[in-house]
Amino acid sequence: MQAAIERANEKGGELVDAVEALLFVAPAPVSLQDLAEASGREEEQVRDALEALSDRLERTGGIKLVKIAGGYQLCTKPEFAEQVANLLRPQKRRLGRSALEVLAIIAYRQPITAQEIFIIRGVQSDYSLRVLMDLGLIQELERKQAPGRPILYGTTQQFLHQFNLNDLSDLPEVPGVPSVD
Amino acid sequence: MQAAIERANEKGGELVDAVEALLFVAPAPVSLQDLAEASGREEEQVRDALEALSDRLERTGGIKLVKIAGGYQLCTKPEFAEQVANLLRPQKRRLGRSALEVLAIIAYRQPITAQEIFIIRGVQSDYSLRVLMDLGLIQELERKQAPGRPILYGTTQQFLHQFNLNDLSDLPEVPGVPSVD
Amino acid sequence: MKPQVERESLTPGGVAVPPPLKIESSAFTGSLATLFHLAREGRVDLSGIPLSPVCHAYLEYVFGVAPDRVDEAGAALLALAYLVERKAWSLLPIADPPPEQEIPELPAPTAHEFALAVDSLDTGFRERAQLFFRAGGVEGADYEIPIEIGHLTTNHLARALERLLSKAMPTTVEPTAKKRPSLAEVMAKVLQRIQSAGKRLGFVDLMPEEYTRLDAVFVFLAVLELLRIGRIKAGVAGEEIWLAAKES
Repeated sequence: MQAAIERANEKGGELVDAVEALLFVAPAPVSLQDLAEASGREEEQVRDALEALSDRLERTGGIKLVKIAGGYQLCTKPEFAEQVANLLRPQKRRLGRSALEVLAIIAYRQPITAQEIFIIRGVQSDYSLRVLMDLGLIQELERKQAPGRPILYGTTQQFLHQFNLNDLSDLPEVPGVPSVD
Repeated sequence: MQAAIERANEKGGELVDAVEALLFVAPAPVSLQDLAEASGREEEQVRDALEALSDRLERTGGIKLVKIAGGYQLCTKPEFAEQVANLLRPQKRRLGRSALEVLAIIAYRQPITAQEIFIIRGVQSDYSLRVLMDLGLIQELERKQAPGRPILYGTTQQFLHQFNLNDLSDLPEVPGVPSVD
Repeated sequence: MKPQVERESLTPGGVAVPPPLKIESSAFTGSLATLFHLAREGRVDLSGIPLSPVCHAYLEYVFGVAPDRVDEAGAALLALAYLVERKAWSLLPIADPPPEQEIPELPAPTAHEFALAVDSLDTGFRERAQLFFRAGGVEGADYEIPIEIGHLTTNHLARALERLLSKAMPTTVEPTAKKRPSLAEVMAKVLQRIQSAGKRLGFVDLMPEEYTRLDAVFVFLAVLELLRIGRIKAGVAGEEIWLAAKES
């Protein structure tokens, strides 16, 4: 076995590795023909390299080679499915620092306009507002009776739910920030 | 190094393989903490596994492990760049000299305002700033507590990734330019 | 010495660049832009270049310029101001000039000192261009993650379907006008049934008194899909599979 690997390494280990690199970056199954073209070798050589690669991956590592949808593709070995799922499963989306800041300002000062948030933070908060809207944590309440009739924002039921609050009076008191009633 | 590999092998080469599978599916650099959480092991064990994995990948195959932009990620080995480029046909987007200059100044002097960049360069950098923003290489950090409350610029994770850096302390020291802390 | 102005002074990005003002003097002949770039890159020694001809050229230009070219004139003024400032700096006494250097090192402020930083970034960028990362989908959307269905196995599911089918009536010939329900409709119906029940239901509880094999298959598929998208949960009690709504 060892001898076979060494022979493969001598003769075309480089092609095996190149094929691995090619399959690694490809977003979809790659055909034998495309692999041959990209590596500048004959399809026959690539087929041998694929076989050697498949053998090597089968023996060690967390990745394997599959022939799928008319091409070749790398994928994780099934025994790591659970751990992969742990990593990929849409985790409770953590809010970024600035989105949290905007959310806090809205929670304590609602109803509030984007302009007023800007005055408090000193930076535009459009992106954070959009993220918070998408997550259903804030909502447009109404329009302020002021020039331009700007939108007033407030928190949602979902916000209370997500942050484990019964109602807005549950918000912890913050020195210097008047609570909402 | 050898010790770490042996330790990893004893306790479970399985973890090494699991870590490889995790890194394989991740669309971006993964932190040690996330790897530990997903695999259900201690960070110390994962660190050993990463070392063993890096060593194994270095020895064989077309893929290697890099520490980049604050996390670990798999990528193809540089010697296969040409073949990979054949397959992907990436559009090479090079930055112009003046955009690079602005980027260098921001990288070394961040947080910095457009006005301060102007003083250093002696020319307006608005266009370069816009290009760098569009490419996601720099970001607005906050506003400076100074007249006019000008925007302070800094580099992004994307910058680290694109320029092959793990963090800002990886920037080479340049005589006369104080490094960022 | 006449300033000659050619008109073509916007970069593709819409940024005004200094107009190509021609400067002719004993120490330097060329455009303002050239002098500016050479100075910025530390390739000329400004201390040896008199700036008054440059200023004259600028003034002549600015008095001749049309009012709509104010950006361009501004860019020229910036370039000139930079030269003046740099010249002022270069005239300052330098404490201990390093003997081996021919060109005196230019004191700050200058972009010149960032040249090495730029080069190192460039190198990093080129090295990075040799590395390729996986073209990951958005947040792992490309990956099939196993569905969480507790202790259910495919065997359990298969047996449940078998039992369901065994009780099904033979398929009746439906009038062609009758629309076959879509899977989405069946899913909605099944979900509503499970949610309103408020307790665990078996497969059979989801079916009407009489149903065809096709109905059974549809309901079975709907249940699988609801499990997949995480709207309901399932478990095993003895031989039977129970289904319940998942609190969202």
